[in-house]
Amino acid sequence: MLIDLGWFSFDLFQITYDGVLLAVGGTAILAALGVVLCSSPIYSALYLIGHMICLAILFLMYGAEFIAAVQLIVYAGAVMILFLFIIALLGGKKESQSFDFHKFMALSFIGTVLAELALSARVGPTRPVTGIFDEKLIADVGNAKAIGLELYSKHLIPFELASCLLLVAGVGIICLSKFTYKPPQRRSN
Amino acid sequence: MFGYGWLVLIAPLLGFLSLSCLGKRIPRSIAGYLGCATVGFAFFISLILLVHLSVLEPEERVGGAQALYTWIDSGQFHLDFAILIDPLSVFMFLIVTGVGFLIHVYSLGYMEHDPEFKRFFAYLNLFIFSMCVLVSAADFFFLIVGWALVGLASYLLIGFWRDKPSAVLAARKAFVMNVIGDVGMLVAAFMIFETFGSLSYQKVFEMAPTMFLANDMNMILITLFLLVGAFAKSAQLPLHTWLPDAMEGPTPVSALIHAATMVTAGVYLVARCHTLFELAPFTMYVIATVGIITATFAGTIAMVQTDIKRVIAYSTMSQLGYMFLAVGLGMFSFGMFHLMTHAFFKALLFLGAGSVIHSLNEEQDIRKMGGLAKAMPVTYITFLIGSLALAGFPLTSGFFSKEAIIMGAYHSEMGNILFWGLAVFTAGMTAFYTFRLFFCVFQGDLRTPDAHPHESPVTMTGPLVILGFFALAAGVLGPWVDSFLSPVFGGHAEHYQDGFLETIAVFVGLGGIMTAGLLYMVRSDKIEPIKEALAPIQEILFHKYYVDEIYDFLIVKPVKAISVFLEDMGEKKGVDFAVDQVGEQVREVSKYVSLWQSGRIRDYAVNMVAGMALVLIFVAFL
Amino acid sequence: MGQEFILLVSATVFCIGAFGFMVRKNPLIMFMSVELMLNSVNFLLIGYSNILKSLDGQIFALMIMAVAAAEVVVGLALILTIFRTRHDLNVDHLDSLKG
Amino acid sequence: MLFFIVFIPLVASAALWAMDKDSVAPVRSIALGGTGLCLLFSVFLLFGFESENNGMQFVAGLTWVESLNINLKFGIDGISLWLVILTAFLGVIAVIYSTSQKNDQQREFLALLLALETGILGVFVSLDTISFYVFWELMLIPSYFIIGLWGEGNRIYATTKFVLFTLVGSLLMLVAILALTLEYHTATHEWSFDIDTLSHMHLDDGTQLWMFLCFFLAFAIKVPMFPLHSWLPHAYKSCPIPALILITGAMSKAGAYGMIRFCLPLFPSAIESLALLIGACAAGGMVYGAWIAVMQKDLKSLVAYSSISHLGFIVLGIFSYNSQGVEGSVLQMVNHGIIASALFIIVGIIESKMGTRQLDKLKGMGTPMPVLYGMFMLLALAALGLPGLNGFVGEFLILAGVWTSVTLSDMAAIYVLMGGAAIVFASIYMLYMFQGAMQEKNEDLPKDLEDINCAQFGVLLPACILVVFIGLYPKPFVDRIGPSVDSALHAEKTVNLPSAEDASSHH
Repeated sequence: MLIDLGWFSFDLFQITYDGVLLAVGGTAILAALGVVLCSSPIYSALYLIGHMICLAILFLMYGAEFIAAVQLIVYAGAVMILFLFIIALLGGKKESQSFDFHKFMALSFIGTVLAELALSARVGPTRPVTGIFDEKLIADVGNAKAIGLELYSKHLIPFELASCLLLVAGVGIICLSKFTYKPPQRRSN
Repeated sequence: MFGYGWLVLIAPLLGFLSLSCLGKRIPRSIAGYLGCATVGFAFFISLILLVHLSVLEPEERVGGAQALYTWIDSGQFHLDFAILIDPLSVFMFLIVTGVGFLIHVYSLGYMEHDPEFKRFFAYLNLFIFSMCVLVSAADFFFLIVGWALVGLASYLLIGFWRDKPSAVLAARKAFVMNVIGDVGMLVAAFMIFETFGSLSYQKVFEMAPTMFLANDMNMILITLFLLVGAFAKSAQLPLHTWLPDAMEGPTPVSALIHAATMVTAGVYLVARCHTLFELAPFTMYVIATVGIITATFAGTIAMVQTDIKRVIAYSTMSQLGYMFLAVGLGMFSFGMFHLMTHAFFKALLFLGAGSVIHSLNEEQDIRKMGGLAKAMPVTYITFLIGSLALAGFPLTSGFFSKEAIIMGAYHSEMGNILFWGLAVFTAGMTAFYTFRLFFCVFQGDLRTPDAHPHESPVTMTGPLVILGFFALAAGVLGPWVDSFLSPVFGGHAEHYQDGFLETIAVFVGLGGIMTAGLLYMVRSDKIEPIKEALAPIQEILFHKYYVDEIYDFLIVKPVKAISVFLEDMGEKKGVDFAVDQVGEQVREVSKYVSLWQSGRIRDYAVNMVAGMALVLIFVAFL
Repeated sequence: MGQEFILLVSATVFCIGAFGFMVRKNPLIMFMSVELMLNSVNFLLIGYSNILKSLDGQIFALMIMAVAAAEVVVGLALILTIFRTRHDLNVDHLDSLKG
Repeated sequence: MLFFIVFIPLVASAALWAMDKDSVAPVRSIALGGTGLCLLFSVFLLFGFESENNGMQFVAGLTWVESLNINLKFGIDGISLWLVILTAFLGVIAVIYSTSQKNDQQREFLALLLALETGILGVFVSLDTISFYVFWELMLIPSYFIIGLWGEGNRIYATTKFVLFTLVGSLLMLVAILALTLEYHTATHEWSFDIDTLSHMHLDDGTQLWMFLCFFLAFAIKVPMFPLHSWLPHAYKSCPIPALILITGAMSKAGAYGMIRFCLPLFPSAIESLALLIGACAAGGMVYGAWIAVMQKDLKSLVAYSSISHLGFIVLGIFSYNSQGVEGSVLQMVNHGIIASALFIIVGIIESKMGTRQLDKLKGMGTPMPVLYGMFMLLALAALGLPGLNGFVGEFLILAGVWTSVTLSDMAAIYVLMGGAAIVFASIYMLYMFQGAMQEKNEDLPKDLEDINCAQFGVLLPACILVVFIGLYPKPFVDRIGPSVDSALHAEKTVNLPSAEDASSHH
């Protein structure tokens, strides 16, 4: 919906889209900050859930409905619930914060990295990887089915490996929690 | 020409090998005779060589080098194992094997009761072999081989009674001193090889006069280094201290090695290399000076020693000094002549002393002897002959040889009044200490009552008699020696006649004998004050001018101290420490570096991010 | 609002996550920081899959999620075990690998 | 042939590992058979060897890495011939001697000993730098375990020091080996690790200098040369005697052999510029080792320090850079291998009989043991360089070489005099050792002290015979060494690096 004001014309739909994008992105960043800066883990966890929801919205806006759903179900749902359980189990103690040299170092390095990453935003569009993004197909069958088709044909082996990984992880946690751990003797010096 | 010459070498070698390697299989009774027989055979061959040489024209007598096999062939360095048969080597052969044979026979009696009888003869044979190698070598290399081998034999025989710590010590001292000499010779050999490109006598002696003028630096250095060897072997100052200690060995050994043969090798060397030495008058002068100083030095010490063998040992040093004086003054044949007569009378004296010691059950202190004349008539008479010869009593062999040298000390080209004066003075001293010894041992009363002196068996007295004969009569051989050796030395040595000086010398000698008689035969109270007045001097002389102590302080102790120091500072605190420190420091540094590995995950994360930042910088900007 | 937005948001979130991982001592929050970083990458993948018209990005994101889930599960189990043995949740005290 | 010689001990070693742990007799016979066969083959070499031929003989090759032209190439010339025979000979001696001793883990010990022998033999016959390097390292591993497991005293320290020290050197050598081949590749665009090919390459002075230093450091540490000898006294003191026979007799020669094989033909100009310095170190080492040995009370460390002194002679001879000096060095390597290992055996015998090897506790063993007395004397005399025995031949040639050397000419006289001082010191410490142990009277000797038995006699006898034989008739030895030394000294430089014009035309 193109709105032409003579001296200034814009696509209203596009601008709304961008505005939402900006708002959600900003929220995600703020939530991320909240995760890191909150002294109590329970707040962090809540901020993280918020962050994930924001991301899910962004995913939606970039046309990845399936991933967005997965993000909500797996991450914001299952994983974060796990986190909350653990926090409940261990008790969400606040940790004392102090500004020390270590943090200064961390901050400066992060600053450097961020600056450099930001610099990389100036690069032009990269060469596309040769993917098949058949918009017609997606339109026909929907995002989830398209991913499914991709996943079970082209990426079958990684997919199976990922499931193996999950299985191993499952076995691993059972081992960890089932058998008690005896700390080894510390070295004498 | 002398294709059978090697028999002289091989006989004693076979004796040595069979006695040492088949030790147990050879019965004791045969061992001694075997040892004697090999040397006797060698002497026989030497006699044949002598006759062979005598029938040749004088010009043909020299240069008979006989290559036996090629020893080494390395680059331009080619060496044959060759033996040289010429008048000089045959002359030495005769002395070595002749006196050696007599002493072997003597040892049959002397060592009769020793449990290691066979080992003794094995070593003696080894010595004869080595000495023959030395004198028959046709080049400097085998000269050095023989030189070191006689040193070895001397070492073995000095330390023959290996249970005695003093003998072990003396043997080691002798060997080390000799090795110093060997090294000097070695250096000389290198210089000769570098200068002449060959080590063979023949080539070197032919080339030397054409290549160098007199007193060329090269020649002086070569001869001086040769001299180190000669002085070490012949116990000249300052390398003399081993010889008196070498008397720890059995007496026949002292007679054979440390009087008659080995110690004269230095003189032989100078005579053999006379071509080189004549090109270096400076060195000749050094030889003469050291010779006469040693002669005087040793003579003074000999006057006060109380050990019968040590007196004779210092006398040997003194007589060697005379020989060096002679060859140093260019009178090579006189030197060789004195070498010969000295071999006779000194071997005689030593064997006589051995006979005395043998009969007194290993007693060597002359203050405890006396009055042996009756108990041991043969020894007595032969010892008297030996003493007279040593003292230079007119018409004995020692008179002729010594007189010629003393005359030359004044009259020869380099001779001067100082040499002559010291030589005559030493002759007087020689007469004095010889007869002091003689009177103490044989005259007067027996001073150890419980001893039962007896005459030695015939195996011991026989050689004494034979040597006594030669000590008395060998003087007449003087002109023969001179003419026999003249092809080697390229001319006759001039015999100077000077009645006045001769008379003085004779009277000085007689005076020495008289003084000894006065002091030791006539016991009068008048002598006591003189003795007391001279006590400090006697003290110094008795301690041999404290040379041993000085050497101990200046050389032995520092060497040991530096060795300990090097091990401590050089090894433990130096090299080891440096190397260990490398390890230590690495460990030390790693202690600090390992602090980086704090064990905390967050620190690792920081490091990781820092690395990431660096990589990104690299990617973005470079 | 093209790829600059995607890159900036994802870079920022990633850095925040990394920062959190570096400075926090509570292992739970550190894990959350890790999740942040993973999510930022996911976002990047999704965004570019849109721009480049390729489904691969989404597939990747899916994989990452699977891995992240496994990692979280194991990680939390580890935290639990550590807590059970040490009764202490400060990762700074876990320095037995100190050199 | 050479493949057999080198790998028979290794095969025997592997066979030993496969043996039953407790079976003593088969273990011994396998070890003895392996080394004996090896010695037999190496003696056959002697008959097939053409003494006039200065090139490599019995060359045999096996491709290893084809793309880089790395071969397992074996061959011997006059220099390595004697060292191979010496090593095989010492291998037999070491095995005989170790079987005559009690040892709980004889199987493992012998297996390592055999592996060590393979390493040493491989070094001596390798004609390819890479295989040389591999065998060079192969020497290290068994000796590390031998000293560390069967050693005495501070053995861990000793073995660690030994291995780290030698490793530093050999890694530098590896760098130089690779750089050398790269130079060759730059010049000819071909790969070659063949020593013979590489030694015909012309190198500029700077390159020669640093490569020489890398190689030289490796060899100097292995020899070892003063002041890099710090590992030796510790390692020798700790090392069990049978292994010491191989280590001192053969392995330390590998360093000197390397100098002749690599440094001489490859880096003539570097030698010319550094010979004086190296000569100073070597000559200093001669005097230093000898001087320290004078006051040593422990027989083993006495022989160890005397080894430092003798090895100084060898290095000095090599860097005199003329045929006498180098031939003397090669001969002296053989001599020292025989003498030092025999002396160590004697020290071992003394220790086993008296329970100590401290000189101040030993005395008067000669009387009950005449045979040992005689042999000990002969070997001590050979060690102190008595003319007529083998030690002297080598020392004489070396010093003659030094005296006439061009590279050392400025200091030659001083070095020779230092050599003379070392000989004098040698006579002092050898006599201290011999007389201290064997002479004088000792009331406290064990009553049942017997002379050496047949096995010990058999071990020492060949050494004694060789000592005398080489001393009296060194010609057959020197004749075979000579041509090879000459060709090592005068390597023709036919392969040139691209000169400036070639380089510019490439651009």
